[in-house]
Amino acid sequence: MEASQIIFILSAILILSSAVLVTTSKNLVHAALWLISTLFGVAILYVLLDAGFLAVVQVVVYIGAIAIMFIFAVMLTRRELLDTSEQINKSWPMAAGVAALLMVALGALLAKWDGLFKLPAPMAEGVDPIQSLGIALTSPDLFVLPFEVASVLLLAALLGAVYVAMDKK
Amino acid sequence: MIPLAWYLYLSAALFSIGVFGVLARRNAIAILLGIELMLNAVNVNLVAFWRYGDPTVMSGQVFAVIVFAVAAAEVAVGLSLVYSIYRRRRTVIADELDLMKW
Amino acid sequence: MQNSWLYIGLFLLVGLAIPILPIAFSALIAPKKPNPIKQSTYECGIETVGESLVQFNAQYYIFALVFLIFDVETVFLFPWAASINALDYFVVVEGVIFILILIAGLTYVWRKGMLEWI
Amino acid sequence: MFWADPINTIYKSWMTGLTSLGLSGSLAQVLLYLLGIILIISGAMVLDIMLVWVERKVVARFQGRLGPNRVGPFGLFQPFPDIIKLIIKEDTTPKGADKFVFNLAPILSLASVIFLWAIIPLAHNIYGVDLNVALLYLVAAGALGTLSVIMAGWSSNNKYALLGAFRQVAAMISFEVPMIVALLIPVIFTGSLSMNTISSFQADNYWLVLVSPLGALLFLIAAIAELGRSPFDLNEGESEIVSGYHIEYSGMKFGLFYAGELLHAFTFGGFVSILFFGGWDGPFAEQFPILGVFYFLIKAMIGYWVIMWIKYTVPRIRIDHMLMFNWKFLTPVAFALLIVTAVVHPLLIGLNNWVYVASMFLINVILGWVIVEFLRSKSKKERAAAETVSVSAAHSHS
Amino acid sequence: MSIENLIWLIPLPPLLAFFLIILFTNKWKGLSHTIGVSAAGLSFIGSMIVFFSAIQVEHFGEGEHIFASSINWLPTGEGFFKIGVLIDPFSAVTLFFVAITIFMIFLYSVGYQNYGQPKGDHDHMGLPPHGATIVDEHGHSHAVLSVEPMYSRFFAFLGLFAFGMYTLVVSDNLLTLFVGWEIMGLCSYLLIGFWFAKPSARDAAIKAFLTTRVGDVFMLLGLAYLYSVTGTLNYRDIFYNAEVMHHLSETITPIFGLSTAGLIGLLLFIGTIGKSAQWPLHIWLPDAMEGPTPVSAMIHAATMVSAGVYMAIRIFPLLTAGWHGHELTPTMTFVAFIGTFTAIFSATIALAQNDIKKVLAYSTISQLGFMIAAVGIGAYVAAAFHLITHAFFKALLFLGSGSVIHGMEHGILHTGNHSVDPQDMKNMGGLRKKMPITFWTFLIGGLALSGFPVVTAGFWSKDEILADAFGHGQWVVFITLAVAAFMTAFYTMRQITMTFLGEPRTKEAEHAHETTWTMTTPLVVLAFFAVTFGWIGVPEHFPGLGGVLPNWFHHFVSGTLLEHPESVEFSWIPLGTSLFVALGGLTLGWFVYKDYKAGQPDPLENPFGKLYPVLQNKWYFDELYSATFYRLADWISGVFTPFMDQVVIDGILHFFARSTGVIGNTLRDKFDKPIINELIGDGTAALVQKGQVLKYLQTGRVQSYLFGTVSAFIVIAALLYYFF
Repeated sequence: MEASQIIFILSAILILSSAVLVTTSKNLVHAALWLISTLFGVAILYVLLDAGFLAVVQVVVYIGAIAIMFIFAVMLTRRELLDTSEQINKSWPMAAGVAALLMVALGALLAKWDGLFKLPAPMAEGVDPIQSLGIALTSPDLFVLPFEVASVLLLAALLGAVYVAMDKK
Repeated sequence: MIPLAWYLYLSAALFSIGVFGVLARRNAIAILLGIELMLNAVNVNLVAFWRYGDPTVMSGQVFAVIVFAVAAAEVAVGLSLVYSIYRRRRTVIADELDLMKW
Repeated sequence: MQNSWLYIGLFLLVGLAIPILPIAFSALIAPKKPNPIKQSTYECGIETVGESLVQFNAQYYIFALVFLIFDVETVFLFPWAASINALDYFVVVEGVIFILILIAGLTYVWRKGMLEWI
Repeated sequence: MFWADPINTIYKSWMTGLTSLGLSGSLAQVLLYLLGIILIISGAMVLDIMLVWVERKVVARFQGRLGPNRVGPFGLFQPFPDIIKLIIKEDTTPKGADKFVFNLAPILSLASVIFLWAIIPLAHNIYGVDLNVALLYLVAAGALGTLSVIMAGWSSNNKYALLGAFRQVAAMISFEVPMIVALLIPVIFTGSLSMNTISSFQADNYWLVLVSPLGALLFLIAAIAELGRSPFDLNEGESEIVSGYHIEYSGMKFGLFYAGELLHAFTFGGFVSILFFGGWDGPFAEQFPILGVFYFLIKAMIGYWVIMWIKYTVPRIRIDHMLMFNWKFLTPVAFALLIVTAVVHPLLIGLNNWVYVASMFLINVILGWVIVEFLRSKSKKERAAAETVSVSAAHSHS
Repeated sequence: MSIENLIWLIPLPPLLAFFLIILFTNKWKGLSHTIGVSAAGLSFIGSMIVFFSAIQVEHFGEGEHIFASSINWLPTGEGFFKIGVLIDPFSAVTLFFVAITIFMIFLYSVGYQNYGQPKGDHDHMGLPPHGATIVDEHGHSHAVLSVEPMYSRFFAFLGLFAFGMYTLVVSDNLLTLFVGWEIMGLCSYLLIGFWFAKPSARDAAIKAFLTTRVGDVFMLLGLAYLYSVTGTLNYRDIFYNAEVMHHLSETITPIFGLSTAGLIGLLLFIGTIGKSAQWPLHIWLPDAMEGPTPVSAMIHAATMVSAGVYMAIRIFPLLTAGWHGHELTPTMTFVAFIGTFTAIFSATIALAQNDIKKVLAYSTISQLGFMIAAVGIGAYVAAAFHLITHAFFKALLFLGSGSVIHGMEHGILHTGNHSVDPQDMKNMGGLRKKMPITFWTFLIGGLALSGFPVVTAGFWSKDEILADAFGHGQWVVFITLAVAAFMTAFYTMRQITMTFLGEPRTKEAEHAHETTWTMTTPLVVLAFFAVTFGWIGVPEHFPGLGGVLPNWFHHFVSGTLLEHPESVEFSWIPLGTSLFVALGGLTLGWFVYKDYKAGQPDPLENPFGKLYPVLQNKWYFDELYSATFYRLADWISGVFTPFMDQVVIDGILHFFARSTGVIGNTLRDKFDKPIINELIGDGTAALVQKGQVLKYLQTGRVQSYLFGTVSAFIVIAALLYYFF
């Protein structure tokens, strides 16, 4: 049992428990806050995976923007959704069953894979990961097309979302 | 050294929890929260495979970044839809949004 | 690399712990004599009227929307900016195109008058 | 020897000492890290306490008063009674408040500022950590600050608090966009997101304020808005929403918000100096890092003083004006500057340093001039339109 | 600039023109057509440079003697999917005629859409211009043609269309070919429905789109299959790679015992059937005449339908895999049958049409049938030859007919009698004096179409097809095509006679007059090629001429593939036949129709008797389809969709809700019996009504659907777990 494993287990506990709370807590703002802690745990995982950039980006994008969006949306749409009202389906046992089955299915499928327990190769020294990511994003025979398409996607999302959210009577 | 399996099983669990959230929640926004969980599970997978595969090939990280963009777009559009539905129908309970039924 | 992140982790823990100290301290020594008036939520002179969690102006939401998109854009722009010096000029053009596309989005929102305060 | 690299020498000696005591290397490392962290944070805290005095003194001077002058020389010890008062004050929690979130908010608010000190390079070899994504870390910490605001506003179950929180959050996230774009500009010049690389780059070559004065200005403005200080302090517009999101807070919790705001302001002054004014750079800073720390604190204090100057000079502006100012002026300008920099910098970088700096400076000046001219003509038109309207109105009256 | 880079650039100008016009210059008609025409001109010049530098190369097409370059495009699991450009002999000649026709059509459109005329009095978007009234200095008001309201948009669409065609021609793999193919499908939809306010145009557009879709789906299947088998879609990687071809032609698929190559070729060929309107998917082409005439010329003669044949010739090695020159493979038999049958079938229909454009439409289908048949019997050079000559004279004929219609519209505006249909040949006659240029060029085109001996291009190409059919001993194909050719000559002469010869049958026809230079110039140019292009393909052993002119075309194009087809030895029988059918058909047509007067019934009605209305109604194919397929579609959507949604998806739900019993009953009662009844034949209504009952199982809630999805995934995972 070494340090990284301990950290992994702690963050895993954080992630899963707060994820459960996300899906079950009656108060939606609490759910959003629990989502934040889940995402923070995921950021820790990224750090363990030597993807520091993604870890910070996770915090910036999810906690800084998406979670705020969620809280705003909850505020916008809370009229009869006071926390007294029921938040879970009547058919939630079915849902739980399906989710559990899904977990089992995924686990079983994974268990059949032989590359399951391989260990990471050491990271290459002396390369700035951010620069190499930038190169990957911008070099023509790698991912420049997704790079540009992403901007178009964001544009479309911006236009669509703003248009839908705001109807000028 | 953490074996790859840990990450995969963790993300599987996270994904299942997200699925549960999507299936069991009544509030549309809460459903979107569940979708966020699922997206994060996917991202963990991507980054884990990047790290345990060939870290010099940045594909995994690029995919993860793209997933960030997709998640942002999904949240933006999804929440806006929820909001406009709310403005018209005065509800965000998914069970009551069944105009598409027969 | 990992070491610096370990440092950050420790820093976060301590940084969260330090502000707790004075609160705990004051919680120990500060007097506690609650009464309903003290605990009523502040209102300009009179009792709180109506539900305090008001529905707020959708305009805030629109700004959050625009911000979200531009925030994600920076995720792409930082690696780009970091690798400008390392690569040839073509990369600059790509990035500029990327930015211009999103500026177009901003212009659209602007022209549609959705940045106006309502 | 020691003065050339104090931290490392201490670190090494203590490391050897601890390991000789039989601790495992990693554990000793963790211990030393903790020691350093506590050192940095407590230093920041002491600084924070001093800042209370500075703030009060400076505002008094701006307003032609004396300010604190009783407790200790020049009222230097004034902060301590303040703190004691805050501590022994009863802090009330309004009924209907969401206890956990309500208590978490002020902690997070101060912590989000303290976090920033992990990445500040006090000198070229005196720093918490040299993170290769430091700039994004800065933004992330800001995100936590935003979160604390909205938590405070939501949890205290109060109209005014909620309104104030929304205004503050809207302002913070809006101004985050130009701030991030301004952050991108040092990245373009130095090709790195690490604070240390950026400041040592400036020490070796030139201060970035010379090659991108507009960037520095943008960053300063965005930072002020991010801090929620006047003219952007509409979170606590007494006239409208009493005291904004920390209306329901009292005692030490309010104190944390207050301390967080002061430290935040000072820290951002520090970041302005690091990103654009060379950070610890100064004569003999390389040889004697302590001097570097001194220079850095001086520059940060100057930055902080500028922020205060603006705060106590400019009146508050309305929320809609503020957001319009951001989305319709600051953000477009920031992106224009980013594009210009990205397009021009690679072309000129080959030239000799002086020519390069001069031309970059010139380009910035030209860009700024164009913007100002554009604004002037635009406002002229608007004024003319308004006048014609008023004139016609007058005619219709007569 | 190297030729390869030039090839990359060829498709671009029309695309740029499209965006420019759509985005910016939409307001200014003149600017728009300047951009459009100059873009087409640029592509034309580029294509010409490529073509002529191609024919300079020795042994062009063999081995490395081609122009090709490619770039990485899609990152796939291993390596990249490359796309690129390729010019081999066949694509070179295709590029040649495509460039000329497209350029000519752009030029023609300027005149056809009445540029320079005043704005219509009551024109509005989506309708053909109705004409305007202008008042001259004497105060007389004249009715004149009015300019098309959506003039700029028209050129934008044409530009996009040209982009699609060029992409298709220069691309070096089947995927980008498919991309261009689909772009053209879209453009044909847009252009057929250009006058979208006419319901007929709308329906025609949708019909064309859907009908071609049917073929495209199969084609996509074929592409996917080919990619999964070979791992590439590049022509040269597949067709020039002996062992790949061998592997493809040896492996046997379960379907009809076809070889893999045969099956893939068949699937792709169905795409051709859709695109070049072969039976049974021919129904969209005649209706597509609703579009403006340049569109008809462009889509249904020069480029789009040619694309189908182009692809058929491209995949020739697949179609003919395992063929050793003797008896045809099943795939080839199918292809040959489709082609031959279409040729004769649509020729018969064309006999009885009175709409000048409809006749040409059916003749197009029939000529395409010739080409397909030629491919089917393994004579791809002949097919390519006929493809090109046909493109020239058919474009010529369409543009000519458009000019005729224009002239008639002049007359209609003059008399003001709008009830007269300007496209009905019954209303024409005697136009040769009014519109001489149109007449002579149209005559040349007609003669070429009917294969007038020796002079015209049509003769040589058609003769080569017949000769090949004869030479390969395909008697059925030979005779059928001969009969079809006879009919072709007949109805061509009928058309010419009814339109131009004799006396004007209406007042409108008297007042028709010649059109502007922008319309006549293309006619002349195309007429030139319609005559001369045949002379580059004269068979060696042709008596007299054979030695004089080398059979350049055969030599050049036969370099396209690995094994060079031998030109069949000369025989008098096919030559005599083609002479006879051409001349006989022409003379007969002239004798039958030379004194056809207004109002009297068509001379064919009596001899044909009951058959005539059948022909006139196109063998009732539209009615047949609407009776079968559309009803079927209704039936399916009415029954199976509710079944899928309500029983399957929610069935799983209720399965989880332990209500399997209910679903079991519903399945047995409400599904099994009705389906069986349905198979027996009756009870559609009963089934629909039962579906009405069933549908209340559908919740319409998104979560229940996700439920179904996840459950399905779990089932699949379980299957994977147990079986792999």
